Amino acid sequence: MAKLNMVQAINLALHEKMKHDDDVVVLGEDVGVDEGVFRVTAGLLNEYGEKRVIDTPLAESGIIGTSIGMALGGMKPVCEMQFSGFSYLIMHQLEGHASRMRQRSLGAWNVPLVVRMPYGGGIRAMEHHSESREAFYAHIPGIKTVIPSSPRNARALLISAIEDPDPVIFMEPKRSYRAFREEVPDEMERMEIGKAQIVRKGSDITVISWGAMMRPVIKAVEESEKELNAKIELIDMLTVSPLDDAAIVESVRKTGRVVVVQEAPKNVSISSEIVARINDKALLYLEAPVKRVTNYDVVTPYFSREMDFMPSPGRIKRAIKETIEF
Amino acid sequence: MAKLNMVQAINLALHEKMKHDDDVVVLGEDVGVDEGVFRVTAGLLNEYGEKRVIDTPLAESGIIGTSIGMALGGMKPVCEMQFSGFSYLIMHQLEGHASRMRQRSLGAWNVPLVVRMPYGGGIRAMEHHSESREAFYAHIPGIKTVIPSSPRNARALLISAIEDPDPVIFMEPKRSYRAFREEVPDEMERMEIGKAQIVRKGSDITVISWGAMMRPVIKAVEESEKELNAKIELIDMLTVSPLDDAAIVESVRKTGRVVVVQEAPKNVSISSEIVARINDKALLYLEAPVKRVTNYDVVTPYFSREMDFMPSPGRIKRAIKETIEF
Amino acid sequence: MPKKITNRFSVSYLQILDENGKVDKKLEPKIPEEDLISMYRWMVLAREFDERMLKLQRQGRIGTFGPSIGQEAAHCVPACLMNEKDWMVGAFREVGARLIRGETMEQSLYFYNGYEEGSEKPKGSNILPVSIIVGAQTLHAVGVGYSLKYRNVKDAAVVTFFGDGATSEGDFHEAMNFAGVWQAPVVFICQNNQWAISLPRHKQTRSVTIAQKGIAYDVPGIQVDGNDPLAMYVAAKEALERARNGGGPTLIEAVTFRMMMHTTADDPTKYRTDKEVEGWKPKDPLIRMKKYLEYKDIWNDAMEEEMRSEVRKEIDKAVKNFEAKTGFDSSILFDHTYGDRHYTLNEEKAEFLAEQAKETANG
Amino acid sequence: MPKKITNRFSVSYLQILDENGKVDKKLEPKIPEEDLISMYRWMVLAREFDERMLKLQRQGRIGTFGPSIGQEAAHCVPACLMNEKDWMVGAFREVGARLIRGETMEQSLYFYNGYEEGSEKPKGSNILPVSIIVGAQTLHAVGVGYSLKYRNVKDAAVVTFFGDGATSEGDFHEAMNFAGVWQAPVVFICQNNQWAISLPRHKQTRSVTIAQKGIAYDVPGIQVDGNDPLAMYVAAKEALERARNGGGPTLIEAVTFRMMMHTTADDPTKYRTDKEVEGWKPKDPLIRMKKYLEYKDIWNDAMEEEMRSEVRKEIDKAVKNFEAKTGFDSSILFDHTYGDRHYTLNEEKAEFLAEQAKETANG
Ligand SMILES: Cc1ncc(C[n+]2csc(CCOP(=O)(O)OP(=O)(O)O)c2C)c(N)n1
Ligand SMILES: Cc1ncc(C[n+]2csc(CCOP(=O)(O)OP(=O)(O)O)c2C)c(N)n1
Ligand SMILES: [Mg+2]
Ligand SMILES: [Mg+2]
Repeated sequence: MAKLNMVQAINLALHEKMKHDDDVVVLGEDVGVDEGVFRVTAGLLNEYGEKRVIDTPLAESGIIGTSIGMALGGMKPVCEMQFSGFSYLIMHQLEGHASRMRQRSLGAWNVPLVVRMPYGGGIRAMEHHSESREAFYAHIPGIKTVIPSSPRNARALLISAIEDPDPVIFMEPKRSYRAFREEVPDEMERMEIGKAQIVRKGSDITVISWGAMMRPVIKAVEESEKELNAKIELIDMLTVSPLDDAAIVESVRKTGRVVVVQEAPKNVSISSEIVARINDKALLYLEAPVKRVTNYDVVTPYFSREMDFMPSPGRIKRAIKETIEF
Repeated sequence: MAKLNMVQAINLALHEKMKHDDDVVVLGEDVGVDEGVFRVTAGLLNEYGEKRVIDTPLAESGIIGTSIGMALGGMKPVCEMQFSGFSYLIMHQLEGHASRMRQRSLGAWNVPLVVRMPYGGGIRAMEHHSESREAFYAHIPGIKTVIPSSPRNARALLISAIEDPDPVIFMEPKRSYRAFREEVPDEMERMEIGKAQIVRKGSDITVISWGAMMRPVIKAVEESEKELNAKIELIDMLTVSPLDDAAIVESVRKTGRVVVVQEAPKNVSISSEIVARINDKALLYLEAPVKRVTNYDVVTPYFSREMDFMPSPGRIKRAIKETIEF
Repeated sequence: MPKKITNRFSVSYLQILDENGKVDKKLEPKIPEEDLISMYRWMVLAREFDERMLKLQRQGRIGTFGPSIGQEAAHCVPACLMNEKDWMVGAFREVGARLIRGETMEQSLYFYNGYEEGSEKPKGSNILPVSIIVGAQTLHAVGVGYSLKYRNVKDAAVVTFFGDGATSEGDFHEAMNFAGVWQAPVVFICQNNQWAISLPRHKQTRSVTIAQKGIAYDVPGIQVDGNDPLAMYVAAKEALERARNGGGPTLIEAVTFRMMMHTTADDPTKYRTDKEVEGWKPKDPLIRMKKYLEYKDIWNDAMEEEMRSEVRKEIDKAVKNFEAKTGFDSSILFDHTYGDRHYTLNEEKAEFLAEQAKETANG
Repeated sequence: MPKKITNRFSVSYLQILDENGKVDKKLEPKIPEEDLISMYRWMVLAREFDERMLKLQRQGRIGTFGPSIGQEAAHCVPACLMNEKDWMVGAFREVGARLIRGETMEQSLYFYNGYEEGSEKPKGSNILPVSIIVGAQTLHAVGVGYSLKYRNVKDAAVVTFFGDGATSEGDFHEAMNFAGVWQAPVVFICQNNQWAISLPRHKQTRSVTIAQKGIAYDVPGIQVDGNDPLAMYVAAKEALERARNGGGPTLIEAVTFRMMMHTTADDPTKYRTDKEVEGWKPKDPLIRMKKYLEYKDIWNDAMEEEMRSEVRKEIDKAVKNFEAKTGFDSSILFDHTYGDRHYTLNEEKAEFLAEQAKETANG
């Protein structure tokens, strides 16, 4: 067991899979010599050479399009979008090919690739470096969208993503990259894609979140438990599509009260779908409206204003209190 | 007053705006000599010439990117994506520039453009010609997404869209292009963007839909009224973002029961947001879970299978019955 | 303004068999007789199959379809030169090449009738499904090419087809650039048929040739008479050999013409003249190939007749098989959205089946 | 294989003032003395401002910032040649050009400190905000160019800047192609600074020059010593005149070098050697310009000192103004999401203000 931060943990997963599977290659902008702008791909080029760790030309559609070809050719590309804010350049290849190849060919072809991308705000970065647009990917059938929240689950989920038979969008909360360390087991660990994790058991209210928001959420939950003398159930979605609504529904049936916290703007987002699933499957158990704590439906602000818009522990606590007291 | 089909009505709006405003230009693939693959741009080239009706090279990002430049240069481009299935190629320009220019410059710059695109299935077309992905656009702050359902509202909304100060995605239900005719007033008519229309008043249940689904929905509503002896309120959203939740909430407060019908897959869609807004603003009025009748979360099928997946009048009727009887 | 010229480039044009059937002896390739006849037969099959599909479409027995009539040399000849290890990454206007590489006519018919069964992988052959998003597939070709190199598959290349219109898309640019940098074993074949739906070639791009676009990436480019089977043979062979021998990518501009509508949904009289189309009729690749076979003295009318009737019988049989197949199940789509199944899709499938049952009961 | 060469192309290289300060008399442009001095002053200002921003960044007084040190001739000289009717559509590595075109240093500082106030439009000047999505802005430039032609704005051109890396993006390709087809009055200036973050130029693309990429679109391309202010002057002037006179677009490859890190978040020692950077020091455009002024006998050490101290004072003042401004309001963003307001945004703004109040009350 070593205490790793998320960058190290993701790096570990890449090393582990590359070591044991020659078909795994890493490609993207600055992933080789530079070891990634966040150093997530550190040591890979050195260890596995230029053929397996490819510094590509600056072209996102090129990266995903050739990755699709590699996957069809029997390889397992793990490609990187340098920031999720540049991943909109690959939407046509994702919607049009990666997500469809299996179904359009009734299983004759498949595209097992992983697209890693740091996402989210809070690191005082320039425009386009702080979005949280998982909703785009979640709306595409045939694609899985995974968002880890800690070093340990990031490593385990990435291992599973690389082994997954389908295209997986792997969104890395860059704000959490170096924010904290966690024990990560020595042996290779996997976590099932499409499964949420109950991080904390409780009976008074369910708080649901994922990715970078888990940190402020945990703080808010811990403080709220004390301040409100409440037992809070906390769910970390980990995969936002396909959505583990069973975990949500089971919890809601118990607590009857829900707060969903997300970094993305509210309109047509994962939080919308979570509310809709609760409506579909557990409406009668609700004792209060599901409360959504999200970004606002404005353009992602430049960095000096961004924290004003980001759900804060204070705002989350107020939402918890309001929902418990409803 | 003339009885027009939707193609003619949209064409009329284009003629009207081009006639009165030199800044309005039309560009896209095959919009000129060919008059659009659906003839929506009929007569424009003849009337307004090559400089205002531009057959562009085959490049969607090129079309939207240059349209953004034209808009910044003081023009009002109305550009066309030949099919919405190819509009994913423009996501980075929409998310990254069209939607942001105003806010990033605190109003110093703006991008008044319209992107017209035929969307949706039901016309036995090839792959990528039958998607309904309005959710993508609705999730982008700074962009408005309009979906007319009839000749008259298509014409009036397009006039408003062209006059709008912001980028408007104008999704045309191609299945309804020539499906029926409607009286369209002679004088130029406008409809407010961001406003839903109560198509039919009722008190027992609210049915919400938009675009191509309005036709099967109307059929289902009419038959259900008779069969169930119910008064059904029918809302045509017309704009899916920003969403007119006031119209929804007012209706739900009255009826307590809701069916949402959409052509798109269910996951993270407009229907999710509608359920979430009802949760946010009218949960306590609900007497039954909101019922979503949508496509399934599979890849859009090839055309011989598509109608099996599309919400049918029968399925909508069953949803209405179930929700009334809940 | 005087400046120092530092780099010079050129583009060549290749024609061997002109439209009068005259052969350039210096350039004439040595092709075994049976290969010549086989190439011709495939071109004829492609033509006859296209014509049949047009009929089927008019009768409402299949859906929208984009014929490749007039372009047979441009795609069938390179396909004939491919071997089992090669990959074909096509667009949508080279059914003939698909058949040559192992797809069945039945499959094409399923495809054009809107069934996923038409995009299954033909056994023992590496043909990716039809790719409709213009230009997108060229990137897949480069990725496959990388995988061939990476996995050390010897003597293998990727052939990707696309149109003149496709060269305007960003994906084409990125594919050419990646192929150049990676020296990927990819043969880029542009079927420059002069039109992208209604847009004529000269409005697609200002460059006088498509071939010169290779210069931007240091990818060798050549302009070929795409209706000349011999020129296509020589150019494709050289490009395939270059790719297979580690020499990297090639761009072939096959100058040809779309003799028919863009698709059956299109009305070309809106944007081009009969005269233009008529002008291309004498350049027909089938006529030219037949002339060459006659010139080589290995063909006659009787052989032609026999072959045509054989080909038609094959097509008849395929159409029969196609129409005999019924009972396409829609619910199987739920089984192929993902490689593993998530319970939410299981729930949706159950709902789907229940709804279908009710629909049938009520209908 | 013998084929007929049908098209020939070439690329030229332009250098007038070499790194030793030697002038090619035949090519030397006639530039008024005050213009020369003004150009030099702008380049010095750009350099000094970059250096100050680097300091501010290290002190945490602004955010991430990408210096353009070493590239001043490549972007300042063309900017000096632009007039009020011209548009500048930049990327993110030409602050000097922005200042020349009318942006204030204060604005740049707001921008790099993460305030939208830095992207407002400078009065009377057409500079689009910084564009970070690599390559995307080149398309805007073509659209603006179209609008100039369309609205019959005489004697106006668009200058768009981008890097060597940007030439790999599909958007660059589509922009060049549209510009070619439309003959749009756009000057494409590629600041080829040899690196795209850690990717060296030769891995970005296999073509030996960027200039030759123009051949793909029939857009005249020229490779220029981008550290030579005279060559940049001549090339930019010719291109601007071509654009303004209806002659269409030009691609200028300005060969230069990024002397510093990609941005302050980058560590270039990971991927390139000091030796490479040292090798470019003697080619510095400021040194070269100064040598030229001295050779022209219109410059001396006293003037240099005075100018430097003036420039620094201007920068001091701007930094002071920048730091004096406080009270940036966040809620105004709700007012600029759309040109008109929708009630849902009004509701959100109210919620935002309420939450902010509570946050302050509790904090
Ligand atoms: C990205 C994209 N945009 C638009 C279309 C619609 N479309 C289908 S084929 C076509 C023209 C293609 O022209 P070309 O590449 O020359 O191929 P050809 O049809 O002539 O074989 C267009 C515009 C598409 N399929 N994909
Ligand atoms: C579409 C896109 N992809 C990736 C990035 C991240 N990024 C910012 S600058 C840069 C390198 C740009 O290189 P070049 O075009 O040569 O310009 P330079 O930085 O050298 O001035 C990259 C990869 C981006 N901003 N936009
Ligand atoms: Mg074509
Ligand atoms: Mg560079």
